[in-house]
Amino acid sequence: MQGWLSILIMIALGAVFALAGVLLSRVLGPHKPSPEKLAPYECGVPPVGDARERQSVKFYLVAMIFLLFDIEVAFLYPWAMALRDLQWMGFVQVVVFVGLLLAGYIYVWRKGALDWA
Amino acid sequence: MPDIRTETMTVNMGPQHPSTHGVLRLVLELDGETVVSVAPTIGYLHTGIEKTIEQKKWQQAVPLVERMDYLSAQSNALAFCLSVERLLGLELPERVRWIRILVAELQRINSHLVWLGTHGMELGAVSVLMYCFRERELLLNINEMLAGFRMFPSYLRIGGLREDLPRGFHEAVSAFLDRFPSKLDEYEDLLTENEIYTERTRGVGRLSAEDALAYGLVGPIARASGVAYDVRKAFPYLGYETVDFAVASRTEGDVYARYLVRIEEMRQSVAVCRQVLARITPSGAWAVGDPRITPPPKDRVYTEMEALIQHFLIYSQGITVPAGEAYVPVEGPRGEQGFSVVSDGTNRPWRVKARSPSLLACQALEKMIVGGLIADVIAVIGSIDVVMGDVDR
Amino acid sequence: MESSALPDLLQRVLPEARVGVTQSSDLHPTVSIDRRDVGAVMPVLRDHAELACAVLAELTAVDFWPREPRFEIVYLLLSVQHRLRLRVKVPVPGDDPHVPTVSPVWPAAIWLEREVWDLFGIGFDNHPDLRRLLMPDDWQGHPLRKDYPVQVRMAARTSEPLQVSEQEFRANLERDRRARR
Amino acid sequence: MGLEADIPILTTTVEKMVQWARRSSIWPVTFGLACCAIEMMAMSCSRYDIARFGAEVFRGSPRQSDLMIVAGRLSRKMAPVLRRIYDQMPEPKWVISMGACASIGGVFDNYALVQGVDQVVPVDVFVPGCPPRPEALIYGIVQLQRKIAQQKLA
Repeated sequence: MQGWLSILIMIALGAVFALAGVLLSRVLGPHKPSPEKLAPYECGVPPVGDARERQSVKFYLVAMIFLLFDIEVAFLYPWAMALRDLQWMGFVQVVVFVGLLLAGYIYVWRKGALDWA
Repeated sequence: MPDIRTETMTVNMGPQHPSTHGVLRLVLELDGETVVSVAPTIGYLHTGIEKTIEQKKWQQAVPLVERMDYLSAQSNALAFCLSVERLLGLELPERVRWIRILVAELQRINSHLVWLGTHGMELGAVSVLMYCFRERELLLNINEMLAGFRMFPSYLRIGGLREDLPRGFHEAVSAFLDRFPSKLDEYEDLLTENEIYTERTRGVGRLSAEDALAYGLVGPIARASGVAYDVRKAFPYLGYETVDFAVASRTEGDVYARYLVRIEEMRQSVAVCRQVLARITPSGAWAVGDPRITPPPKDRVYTEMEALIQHFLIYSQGITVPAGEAYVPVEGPRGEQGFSVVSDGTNRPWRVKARSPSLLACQALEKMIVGGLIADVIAVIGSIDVVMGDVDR
Repeated sequence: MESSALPDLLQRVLPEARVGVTQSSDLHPTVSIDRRDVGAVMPVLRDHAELACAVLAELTAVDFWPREPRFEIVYLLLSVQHRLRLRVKVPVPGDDPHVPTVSPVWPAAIWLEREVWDLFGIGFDNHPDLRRLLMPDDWQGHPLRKDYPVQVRMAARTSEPLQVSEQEFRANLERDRRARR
Repeated sequence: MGLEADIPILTTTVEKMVQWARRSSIWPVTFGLACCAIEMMAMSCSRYDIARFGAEVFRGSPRQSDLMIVAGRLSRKMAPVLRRIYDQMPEPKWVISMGACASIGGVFDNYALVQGVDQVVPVDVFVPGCPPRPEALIYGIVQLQRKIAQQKLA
């Protein structure tokens, strides 16, 4: 239980720091909304249409691929911390894990999902 | 992937944008990341300078002309003075011509430094901006020595110069010329072999030689596409034929080629400045001897009556230029500059039209951008070195 | 190719056009032609082997207000191969100022002509996209004319519709693209 | 700012604290129009470093900035854009009109320029010069900081 206390304190500090910033600026800062101020900013000229237009599917695809490999890295962090106790068994497991994702990466690359044109 | 019907998105790269080099507005139509069509809109900095010049006297027009293309102020003033002197039929003393060549070449280096700084910063190399503006401050010190003002010294006047060279001018210029080539190598180390820079600029914004000529982009842009036309070689003025320098030109015509051409141009300008500086004597003739055009030196104005009358006449009635029209092309930092001057024989210009290389570059922007990615738009705008003061006048 | 040989070359090349060649103080031999011959003369100037004026360096207008013909369009041409510069002047009367366009010959002329239309009010027949270039679109009058006042005391327009309706914007974008095609 | 006799604590009012925070890190929006913009860039570079006064972060969008330096000549076509950018800046916001052209139309008294930016936006500090030297603009920003120091907490 003792290890968890420090993580709890860190989370609490993060939350306090973030909330303090938001609340202070809302309390102390002047708040004068006006239609022009709330209009979307488009380099100083009247904006056209709204931002909810249909996007090209390529954006969505790139986001998915990024998410995939980002989570893979997220798994490596705790593994790197506990490397000493996991001995060789842990190392082999991670090699298999990264190998699988490498295969996925090569597939995505050859399929041409990465290059934009 | 099957070709599904996608709808293009219209994005406004508007007048207030950190990397449009001023107030240029591009209405980009995008299909995902690729640019389908672009509609440039200009005029957001139209100052009506040509209309204001028609109300001023001839020598009052020099400061106005300098504020048109504010990055190449001295070469604007040079182009204007040459056109008016051609109408007046003046023959300049040799020393004045060397000083004018020196001042114009220093202004070219000055303008290329601002271009390199902002171009590098837009592609992510912010340190290039700091490096370039450090050298540019030395050039601005030289301008301050000449006429006490950093950006628009108005040192060139119709009929010669404002006054003789200040003391210490030779040391300051030669100190800069000795220091600058090594600094230029520093910039090249930062960018020329930089993997990110070459990746973003090689093969981007390609322009063929025919398009460069058809759109009238005679200057660094055309030289980067293979048209080795330089006004200093084709129609020499001020004695450029006696100065030997090479015309930098490439053939690829993309953003990287324009970068290399301008860097080489800076080196050639340093070579020209060295040769011309050696010919300038510390003191000597600084203007045409014609009393109707050149005001007498101040000490004579305070003591002699005739000098006072002459001074008063020049600054009240102004110079009368014989009727006619003239256009003397000059090689400015952005390409061929020149002022088509029409005079009706009075002391006020009838019509002054500035040839604006940046306006033609803006028009040809569409040819370089369409089909590329949106990130390349920033690189291309940086490479054509557009100054909105010159575009909108 | 010194400029004295120019007049007879032009006569030979453009027999029917009324061509008057005059000398000028700078290195531009000046050719003045009638506005009806612009469509015929310009392509020849660009394509003829000995002239090859591939670059339209400058296109501008001059307003000699009290004098008639009031306007004068000035084309400055440049031939890179032959190191030759040429000035072509086209007088235009003040009552119906319009001149055929040269944009098919030199694409550089598209914006230059739009600027002359915007500041002088000289129309260019079958120009692809004749709109105002520098002044705001709803501006009255042509500022660089001699009878236009220098200072126009007018309050600065500071408000714009909050949101241009999509159809409105797509409409003039469509018009803009159609004009360019 | 009272220093208690023996306890090493600084006491201050909330207002002084907030105004000190606001004036020490003013973020200008990049609104460079003409020649003054080049001098503004020179000011933010290494020789006349504006970072010493906390204002060297030039934000691209008005949403993240609280100072607008109108650097250059404001043409009639650009006036609505200036007004919109000013409106879209969050409170508290200030305006410095840099150069003679922005302040009173400068050398160009003709049809194309708005003769003075204060016809479009309320201006706090006018900086004379054409273009003003970078030191003059730094002096203008310091004057603005003095002005902020006395402002009440709206």
